[in-house]
Amino acid sequence: MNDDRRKVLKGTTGMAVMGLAVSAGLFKPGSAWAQAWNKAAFETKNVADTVKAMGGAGAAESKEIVITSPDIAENGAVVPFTISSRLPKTESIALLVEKNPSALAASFDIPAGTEPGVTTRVKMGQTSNVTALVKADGKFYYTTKEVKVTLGGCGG
Amino acid sequence: MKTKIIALSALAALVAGCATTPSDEEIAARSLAVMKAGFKERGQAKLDRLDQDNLQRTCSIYSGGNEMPKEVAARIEKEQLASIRYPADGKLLGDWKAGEKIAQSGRGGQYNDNPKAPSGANCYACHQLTKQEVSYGTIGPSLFNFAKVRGFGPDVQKYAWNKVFNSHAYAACSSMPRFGHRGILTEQQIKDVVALLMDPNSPVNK
Amino acid sequence: MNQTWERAARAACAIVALTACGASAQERSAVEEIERYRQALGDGNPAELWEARGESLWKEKAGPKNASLEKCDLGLGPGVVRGAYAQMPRYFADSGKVEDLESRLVTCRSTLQGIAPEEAKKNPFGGPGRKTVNDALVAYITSESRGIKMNVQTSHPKEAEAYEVGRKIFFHRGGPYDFACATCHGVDNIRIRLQDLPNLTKQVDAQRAYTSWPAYRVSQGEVRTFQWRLEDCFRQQRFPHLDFTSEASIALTMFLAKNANGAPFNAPSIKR
Amino acid sequence: MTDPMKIRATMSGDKVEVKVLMSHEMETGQRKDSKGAAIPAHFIQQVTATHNGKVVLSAQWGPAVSKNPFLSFKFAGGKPGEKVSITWTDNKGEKRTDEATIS
Repeated sequence: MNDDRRKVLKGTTGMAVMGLAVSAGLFKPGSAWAQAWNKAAFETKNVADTVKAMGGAGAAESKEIVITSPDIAENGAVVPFTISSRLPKTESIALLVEKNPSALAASFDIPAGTEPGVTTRVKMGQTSNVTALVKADGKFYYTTKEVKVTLGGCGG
Repeated sequence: MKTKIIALSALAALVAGCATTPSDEEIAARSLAVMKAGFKERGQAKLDRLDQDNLQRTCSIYSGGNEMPKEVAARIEKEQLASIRYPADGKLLGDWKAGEKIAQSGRGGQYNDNPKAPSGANCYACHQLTKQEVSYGTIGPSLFNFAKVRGFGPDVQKYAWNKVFNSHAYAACSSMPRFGHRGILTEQQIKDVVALLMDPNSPVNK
Repeated sequence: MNQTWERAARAACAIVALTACGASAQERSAVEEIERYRQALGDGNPAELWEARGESLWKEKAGPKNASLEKCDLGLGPGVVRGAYAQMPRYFADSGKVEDLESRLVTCRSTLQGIAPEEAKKNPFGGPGRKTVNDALVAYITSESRGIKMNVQTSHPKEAEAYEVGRKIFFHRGGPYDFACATCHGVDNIRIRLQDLPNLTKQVDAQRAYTSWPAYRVSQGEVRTFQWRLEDCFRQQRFPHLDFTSEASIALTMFLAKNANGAPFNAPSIKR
Repeated sequence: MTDPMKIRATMSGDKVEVKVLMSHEMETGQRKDSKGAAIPAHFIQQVTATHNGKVVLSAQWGPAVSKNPFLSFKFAGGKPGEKVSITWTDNKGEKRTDEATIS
């Protein structure tokens, strides 16, 4: 499963796209705070496209990224995640939910001096793979896990 | 009318704060009056839902640590067994796939439910049925391998039908709704649920 | 910490993958994972947003009389909030009634602020885009009983009567499905789907359940009060609609609250 | 009218641990109301945390972030008594800033 994903992610190079994104002012290289909301990235449907929209050229799987979350969420409206990166020079951390209408849920820029780890909560429409995407030293890395979403209750 | 008088006298006694504690009947009458005043009709749920039939009344009395005498239980089971009706065509088994959908659905009977839409049986709320569904309750026993354990023959089919139709026929004051007796499920729906339990191809028996 | 997580995650994955393995193992892992989910939500409960808003509403002047609620007597004297909820419901001499927190707030908003009771009772529970005074005040006042032991009394005859009436309501089977509160909440160690059902007739369960309401419900994104909890239980019980702050709701609350006596109150909490 | 955030900033070793709760609907734009009409999207898009005028975290969010969002992170260089300030901006242009003292 991971091998396939890797192919998908690595198979598309996005240098041209990155150039476009930079010229459009969506992401300013070297700036810790991107001024404009990256609309294009929040409209992507899968990880590979998100990487492109964020100006990357594919991403490599990394064991240095850790997703801490329950494997089963009692309710998809609130699923807690902690994402931390041990990659040197971590610049940003993003959280993607593959089966959501838009894959990208949230993206965090990590300035120097801030620990490369964030905790937040996102909605999941259904059981899905969740990917943590990290930009470190100019390159993109990711790790993926599945989170199951259950339904409960009396009234069905 | 009589109830009302008892309720009022109980109330008067309580308000006066006199030493005699109200009897259980007085409290019961007072409670019913309080309930009737405290609930409002909404959607399909009318106030008559607070009124109890004999079974409900008896089961309420023998609860909360008040043990039911054996002869009362035997009488209830006999009465409830007698209430069970069977399909005119004599066939007790429908489509297990339709039964699985009914078993998953908890809709029906609530004031916010559409009274015209079919009700579910919500079997999974209380029972394990298949290996595929991990979100199941434990209010009732596991029904996994229901027929594989008990047999696929006509006697077990009839037992399954009776249980779904009126579970009190075998266990007085069971927690399970009387799906047939109270008209929660249609005859065809009961057939489908019975098929879910009885069909050799149903995931229940895998 | 991380190691524990990873180990548990690996174990759970292995079990879920092996569908052929025993039911009990599979079920345990699902329940354990749900427990982990709940723990992860414990830190950072959005109910705090309601508590903060409630505190402001308690102190702000409002209503035709342009008065705050700071003189409201919740049973421990005018204006005393700390610990008040742990002793409610209780009998109030000024209204001559047993009142729970939510009905008492209607009384105070009416007597102190001049808001008509019918108005104060209207739409008590929040929804998408609609925040209510009741939800916020309840979140604030209950939070001020956090850590205080439940101590509900039935020394006044009306309190004793409310308890007994509440008990009857709890065991009253009715409606098309023959359900009583006791059907789901009178038995040990059962669950509906994956939700554990407390046996509210048993002290330890009643304590754990009662002291965890109100709660922020993540499924609804709202703080839900105890009146809401009862109303929604009766809906699922296929009963008619329980009237907000009705005598029936207060009597049932009295029964459940007193059964929780002795346990430290610990809410608003966070639930699925 | 927006409600204040709940911000907690506490020393955790030599770092400052920041925990934030925000009051926001985080409406996805995908839901329908009881009459079947689409409820328009309404969600926080950007969050910035600053300490002594320096950005210590900035975030871009989509509508998938849960209602009444929670966020937690740690940064170095803060001392008790100093202030941490958080600002959010949503897709309707609403903006809110609150601050907390490090303890």
